[in-house]
Amino acid sequence: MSETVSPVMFLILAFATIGGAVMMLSTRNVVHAAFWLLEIMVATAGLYLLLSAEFLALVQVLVYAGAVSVLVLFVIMLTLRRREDAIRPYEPSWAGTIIAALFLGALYMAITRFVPVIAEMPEKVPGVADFGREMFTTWMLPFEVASLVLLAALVGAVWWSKGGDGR
Amino acid sequence: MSVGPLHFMALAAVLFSLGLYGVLSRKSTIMTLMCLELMANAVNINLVAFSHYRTPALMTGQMFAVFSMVVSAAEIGLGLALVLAIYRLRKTVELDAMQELKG
Amino acid sequence: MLSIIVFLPLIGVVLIAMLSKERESAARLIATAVAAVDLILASLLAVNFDVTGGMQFIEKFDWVSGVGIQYYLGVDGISLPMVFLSALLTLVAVVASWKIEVKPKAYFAMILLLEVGMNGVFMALDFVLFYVFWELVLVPMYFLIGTWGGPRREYAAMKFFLYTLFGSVFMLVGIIALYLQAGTFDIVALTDAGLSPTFQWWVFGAFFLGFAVKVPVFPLHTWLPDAHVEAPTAASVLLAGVLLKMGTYGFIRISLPILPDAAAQWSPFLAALAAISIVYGAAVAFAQTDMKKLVAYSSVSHMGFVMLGIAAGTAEGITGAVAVMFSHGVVTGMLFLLVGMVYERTHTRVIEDVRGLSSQVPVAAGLMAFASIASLGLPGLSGFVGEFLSLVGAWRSDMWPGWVIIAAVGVLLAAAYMLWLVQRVVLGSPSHAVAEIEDLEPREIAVLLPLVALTLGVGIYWDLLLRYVDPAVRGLTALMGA
Amino acid sequence: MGYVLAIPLLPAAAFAVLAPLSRRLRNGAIAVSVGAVALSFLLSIVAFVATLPGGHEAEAAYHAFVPFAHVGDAVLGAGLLLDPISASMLLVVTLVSLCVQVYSIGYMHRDERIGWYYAVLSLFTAAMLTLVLSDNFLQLYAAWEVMGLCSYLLIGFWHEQEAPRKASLKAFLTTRVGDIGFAIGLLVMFNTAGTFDFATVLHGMEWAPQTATAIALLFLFGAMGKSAQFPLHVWLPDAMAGPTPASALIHAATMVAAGVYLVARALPIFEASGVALTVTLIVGSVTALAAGLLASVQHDIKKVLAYSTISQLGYMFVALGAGGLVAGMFHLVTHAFFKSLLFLGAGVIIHAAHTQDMREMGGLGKHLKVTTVTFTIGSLALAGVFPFSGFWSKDEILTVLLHEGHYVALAISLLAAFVTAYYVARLWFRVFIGPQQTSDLHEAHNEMLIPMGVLAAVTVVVGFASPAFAHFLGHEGEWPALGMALGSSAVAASGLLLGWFMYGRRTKVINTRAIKQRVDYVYGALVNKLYLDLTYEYFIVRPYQRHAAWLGRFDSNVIDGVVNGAGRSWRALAAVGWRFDASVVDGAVNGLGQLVKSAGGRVRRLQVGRVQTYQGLVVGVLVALMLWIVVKGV
Amino acid sequence: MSGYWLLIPEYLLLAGALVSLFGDLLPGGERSSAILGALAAFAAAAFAGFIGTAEPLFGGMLVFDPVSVFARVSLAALTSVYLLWSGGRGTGSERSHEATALVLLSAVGGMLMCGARDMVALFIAIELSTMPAYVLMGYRRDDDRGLEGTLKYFLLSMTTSLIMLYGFSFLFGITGVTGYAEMDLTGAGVLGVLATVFVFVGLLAKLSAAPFHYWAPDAYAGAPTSSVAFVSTVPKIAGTVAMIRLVEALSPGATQLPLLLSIVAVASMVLGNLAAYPQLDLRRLMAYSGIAHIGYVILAMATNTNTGLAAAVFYMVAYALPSMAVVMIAAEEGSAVEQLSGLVDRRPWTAWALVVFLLSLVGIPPMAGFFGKLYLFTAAFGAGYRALVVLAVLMSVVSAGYYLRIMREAFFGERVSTPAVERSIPATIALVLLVVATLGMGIAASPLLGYLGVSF
Repeated sequence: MSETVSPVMFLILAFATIGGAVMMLSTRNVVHAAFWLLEIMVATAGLYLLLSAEFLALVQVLVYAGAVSVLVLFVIMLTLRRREDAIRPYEPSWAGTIIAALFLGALYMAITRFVPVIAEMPEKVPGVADFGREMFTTWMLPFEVASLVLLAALVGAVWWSKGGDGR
Repeated sequence: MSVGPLHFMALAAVLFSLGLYGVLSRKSTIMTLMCLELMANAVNINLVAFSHYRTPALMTGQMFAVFSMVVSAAEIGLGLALVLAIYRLRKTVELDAMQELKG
Repeated sequence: MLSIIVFLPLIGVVLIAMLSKERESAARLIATAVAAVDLILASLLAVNFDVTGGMQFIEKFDWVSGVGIQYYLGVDGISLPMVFLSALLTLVAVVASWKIEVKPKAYFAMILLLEVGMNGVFMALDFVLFYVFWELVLVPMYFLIGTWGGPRREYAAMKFFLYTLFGSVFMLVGIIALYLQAGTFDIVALTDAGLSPTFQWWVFGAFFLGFAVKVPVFPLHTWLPDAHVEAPTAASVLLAGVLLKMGTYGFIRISLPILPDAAAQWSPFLAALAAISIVYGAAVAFAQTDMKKLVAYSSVSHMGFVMLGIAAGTAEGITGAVAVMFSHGVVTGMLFLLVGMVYERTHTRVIEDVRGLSSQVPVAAGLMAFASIASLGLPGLSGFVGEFLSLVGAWRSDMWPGWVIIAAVGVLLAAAYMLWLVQRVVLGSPSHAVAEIEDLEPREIAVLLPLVALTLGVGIYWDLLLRYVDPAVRGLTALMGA
Repeated sequence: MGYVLAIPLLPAAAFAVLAPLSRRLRNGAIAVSVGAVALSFLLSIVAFVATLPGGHEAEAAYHAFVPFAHVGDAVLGAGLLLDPISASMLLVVTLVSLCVQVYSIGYMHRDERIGWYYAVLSLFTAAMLTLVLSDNFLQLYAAWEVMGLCSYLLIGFWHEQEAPRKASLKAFLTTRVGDIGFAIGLLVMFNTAGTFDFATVLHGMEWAPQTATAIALLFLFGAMGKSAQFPLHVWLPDAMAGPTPASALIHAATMVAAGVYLVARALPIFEASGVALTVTLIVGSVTALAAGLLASVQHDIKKVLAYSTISQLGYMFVALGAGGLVAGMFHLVTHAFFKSLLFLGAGVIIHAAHTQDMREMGGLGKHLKVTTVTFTIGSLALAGVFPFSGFWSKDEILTVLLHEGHYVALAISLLAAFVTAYYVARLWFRVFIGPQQTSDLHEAHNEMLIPMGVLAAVTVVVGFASPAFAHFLGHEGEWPALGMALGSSAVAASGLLLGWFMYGRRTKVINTRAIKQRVDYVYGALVNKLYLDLTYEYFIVRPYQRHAAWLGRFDSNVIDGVVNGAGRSWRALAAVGWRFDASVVDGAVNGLGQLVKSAGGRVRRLQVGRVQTYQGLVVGVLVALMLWIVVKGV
Repeated sequence: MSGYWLLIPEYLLLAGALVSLFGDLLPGGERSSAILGALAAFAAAAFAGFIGTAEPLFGGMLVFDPVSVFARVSLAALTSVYLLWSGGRGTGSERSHEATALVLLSAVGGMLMCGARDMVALFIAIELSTMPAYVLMGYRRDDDRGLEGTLKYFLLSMTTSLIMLYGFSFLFGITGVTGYAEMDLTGAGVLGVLATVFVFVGLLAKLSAAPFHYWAPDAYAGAPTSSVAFVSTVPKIAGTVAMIRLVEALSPGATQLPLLLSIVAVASMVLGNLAAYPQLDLRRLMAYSGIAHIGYVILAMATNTNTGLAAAVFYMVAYALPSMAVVMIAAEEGSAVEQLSGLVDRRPWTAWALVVFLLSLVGIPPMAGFFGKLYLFTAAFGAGYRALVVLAVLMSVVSAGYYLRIMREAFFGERVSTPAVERSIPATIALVLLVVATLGMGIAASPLLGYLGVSF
């Protein structure tokens, strides 16, 4: 893996993500949108690879592309009584557009004025093993807490899913 | 042309803004959740890019991104459970149906 | 000693709170006993007081050490009469309301709690402590008006609370500003803080809002008639007798010595407001058809004399202000008690419906006439002492003499509305409402007699009061002059 | 000489005993009260003797002082000052008071609240004695106010009726208008002198003319209220609604003279001012004449006496205004005796005739022998006929005016003397001569007659003390000059003659039924004039009547109207103020509350319930912040 | 690492949470897990207090300075009181093992937030504290209104926390670190300021400060009242501490921060107090009043002085105590204001306790709320925010208006026949503790303030 990022790959992946996002927002079919989201996630994993974050790319594919997208699709299916319900009316929002555009504009101006500091690449590019060591030493606390977050989410999700029988 | 952090930041900004637009405009709860995921994704790209350019050895940004992913996965799970619970009661997931509480 | 006086009623509150539902009537006994002991203690205080000794019976230790808040109590010749007054009127109020039937436990507990606050305000020498007691007073009075009051009691209680709170939060800002400037909450130490005139001007303004609402000074007075009319008799007595004095006491204890330059700058404004209050209160009192409201507005007028003395800033003026405070407490207390007693019997306070008390109930009528005459400032009775001295002080100061003349006209107007009240209520042949009523019972007379005695005593031998007040005021004016 | 303290204290103690027990005691009340004042009288004689042979006023026979207040640098206190002026006043006050109290035993014996009556009389006596014994102006003011209160209580004694209630209030408030002047005068005095003590303020310091003028005029204003001088006199005629003996004591002999006493005491200040003396003179002469004219058109016997009192008080002011301390004081003394005598007599007459309207009286002389004699003595004294006391004191005043060169005042005074004699005659003839209109006439009891006898005796003899009195006060005393005596006697005689001419020589009853509409003085006057000689009528009587009547209307419409109108407009103003208070001042506060409430309602509308709106608002605010930051830079 | 024992309080809470998750196995049913949780939380509070200040853990990620200790102790103690009350409640519809577990988990997150001085740790702790809160707010899963409120809460909260996270990512990108200790924003330019703003928007939204407050009224109004008692108070203490740390860390680079915060403070004070005025539902009213109180807290934060920040924490706790109690009473008596009518006849002691709480919220001495305001206003005034202090005191008068309305209803209202709430000893103890704390925290504030380092 090279230390520099290939412009070509970057452009392709950037196009894939942004294009995917545009498609996701422009399609009227919720199921299609979910698939576009999947596409974005995968393309993002590619970007992670570009940035020499192999482990993260892996996690991205597993968690997002694997778990989350499937979950989203499940819920879509569960909340659609008919197939036609997946087709939604076209929902333009002027306020949303203006706010998002201004947000982007302001942010863009700030980013262009930003002079990034670029650190020297280390001799040996850290690998997954280094990643793991870091995680269980320096990032011990967040790691443990993250498990609690998942626990809390689990408890909550279970609680809500059990609903209905009380009714 | 060499790809620097600014390019990734710009990419992330575009994705974040698109997600934001979706959040502000989509009337389906599920779509909103998906847009939120898009925003989270943008943030992660930002983090990983910074990690690459700024702290390549410590991988701080990657760590951050991992936790961010965990959290957003947990949140999307919780959110979808909530959506399902609401759907059971109201038989709809339209946000515009959620206007009973106000004032 | 002072702490005992302040917190003894709190023990009474606790005792009353622990009474069981069946033994509610014991509440009044506890309250009477506690209030009586407190009065005895306050009297002992007066007996043991060294008139030339400045601040005495000091109790001082750190309370919240980090920010320099102290528990600091003390009395001087200005606060001592006020402490005595509040102890006396509390006892009077308790005994006068023995017959209360609605929730007696809570009622007497509230009166005792009120006493804690009142005594505390007059003793506190630390700003935060002062403010604590100051606000503490609001709560029991709110409940006294709101629970045992007249038909519009909720409105009146709310108005009372919000209005006074409005004023006192500005006082809080003033306290904070002073603290930040001088680094202490110590009221005594602040007297020589050497604050710049501009700063003083602003702080005085903040304190002015706090105190003037309480006094009350025109045009901040409209809570007063509502509160008085709706409040039960005992609450009216304490409200007029003690609570209003807290405002003017604040001016004398805080604004004048700590902010002397600002006091001088504000003096013309205060004088104008005082004169307006005197005449305006008298005018509006004259137009009332409700006895209680008349007395309430008369308070606005009388408190104007206090403000006049304060605005004057001279020794005579301030002494007069304190004397009016004391006398107004006693005399107006008496008037409210009598109006209340008449109301209990006739169930009306409308002046037109109550006529000819003197034929039917001579004792009540005589006392009412006495109180009215004391209120209009007849020499030989206590009302004259203060009004005269504050006029003397005002004339001696460099305020515009026109205000003094207007205030002197206010004396005439006081005679007008008071005697007109007497003429319509006390004199004449008995009206329908008065025809069958009974005269005062011994308990009621016993409640009023000490007030009568004080009115006469102070009115004839001024030094009974002034021996305490005058040396303290001299000290005060010395501070202001410096 | 500590017994001096007992002189005011005895009646005060009587009040303290009687006030709470007034319902229980009747005869006891009389005994306590009369006993107290009798003792006071005896002590006053002792005190008077102790001051003999008198001397200058600054040299006190006895002076005691007890401080009752320390304020700043000043020491205020109560003092007893026994000097010739106060000693003579003591005698007058206690004697008249004793006579009135004894007289009241008979006059008031049927009244239920006689105990209260005596209590107030005692308080009044105590206050008046305190006033005359004062050694400082503050104490004097205090006693002055207490007397005002007693006056209020006694005027309104029969408060079940409307008129006494109104009159009492009016009296108190009108005198209090004057008192404001007095009080402000005290403020000015204290501001300059730092004390109220006579010793300092009268004799111990030099007054700047402006300050002296201010104080003197303010004091004069107070005195005008108390002594019912024009234009603050309106309360006194109304005050006749009270019991007659009380009127005799308070509204004739003593309290109303307190104003004169005040000016007499403060005369050094007046003299330091100069202007104030002139004003006093003017006020006195205007009052003397105007009130005399008013007296001559009244039909109510007590009102005639009331206006007469005003007029005589005016005389005293004239005397003081001319600097004649002795003359003023002496007239005060003589007037106290003969005017109280007249009032007491009037009380008997009213009791007997069951009316106060002179037109319904007549022919009383045959039945009320003692009363007639004493009343006649009083009338002659009032008219200024030799050798009764009024002659001497009036002559002294006229002499002073002549000496000091106040010719206008002298002329007015002589005119007033003429008018006085005229209305005295009018009164006397109408009451005692003529056909009897009331049956069942009987003389009063002895307890009423004896005091009258005493007062009559004093009235007869006291005039001869004129030079002695002057000596006693430390001034040169002389017998009146013969010319002046003759002149004044002539004036008095002509006045009496005119009175006789108009009212005395009639043999027929005048048309009383037609005159029953008492209000219309003009009509009454017109009817009266039918019996008169035409010439006389056109040149003297008619203008006189017209002027007097006009003055009567002016007095009742304008001056009294101003007083009453002030009351009414004050009431209206008060009502406006009350509305203002309730709507504007209070409304502003309540409006603020409403404002908060409506603002609250408006704010909560932001909470629309739609989540995307919320998000839009949140992000919108964020974007605005971002733009601001980006545009502004760091 | 050697310092793990410093986390014993968190372990205790966690243990409590895990035990109650398996609470079915405990004797005594649902009540027991709550009581057990209360005991665990109490032990946690005691331990946290016992441990006191200590050296930071995890390379500065977690600190144990006085502010942290104070916040941790009060947070755990409040959790304990809440669980005690919840365990003693008569009605159990909103109490179950899961709820207890979630409360305890949220408390763990809150306690970690108090110590966190690292963006990653803070972020994850915030999420741990918030996520159970979502579930608690939507705890009645058969109540669609409750779920609607929860959804709004959830969506708004996620949006803002993503914005915050975005801000974190920029901060990291600019400085290259995640710990505050080495974080230096000076010279970071516009992006640094924007990142700061992002972070604060997220935190302010969590604290329901205007104009980022929109979720709070709706979510509270739909939620079970008992959940509101917890969610509206305990997490806010943690949020306040988190925020003051960020203010300390970020203000050197973001000069506009004081201005931003004072704008938010003004908006919150004004909007919260005005909008609370017409409310008839206690939960909604307390939501708005919470917005208002956060406004005061943010005013103190804007000072960015040690005293001001400490005063902010002190005030937050002084607010949380009575606020929790008021909502608890509302949970017992009914959430509409008018349901409090006749409380004084029905339950006089509760009514008088309510007076203490409400007056503390108004800021009447000697209650804690007054002292909180005193220190807070002094700090703000001293830092030059004079006009804002005047506005704040005026707004506290307005707040008295609506608090008194509650009092009026409880004392002077027409008596309504509400079924008497079953009294339980634990719930009574909980209320008594809150009364004592509300009174005592003001009167005996000296040691606390000394501890926090408040001095002017």
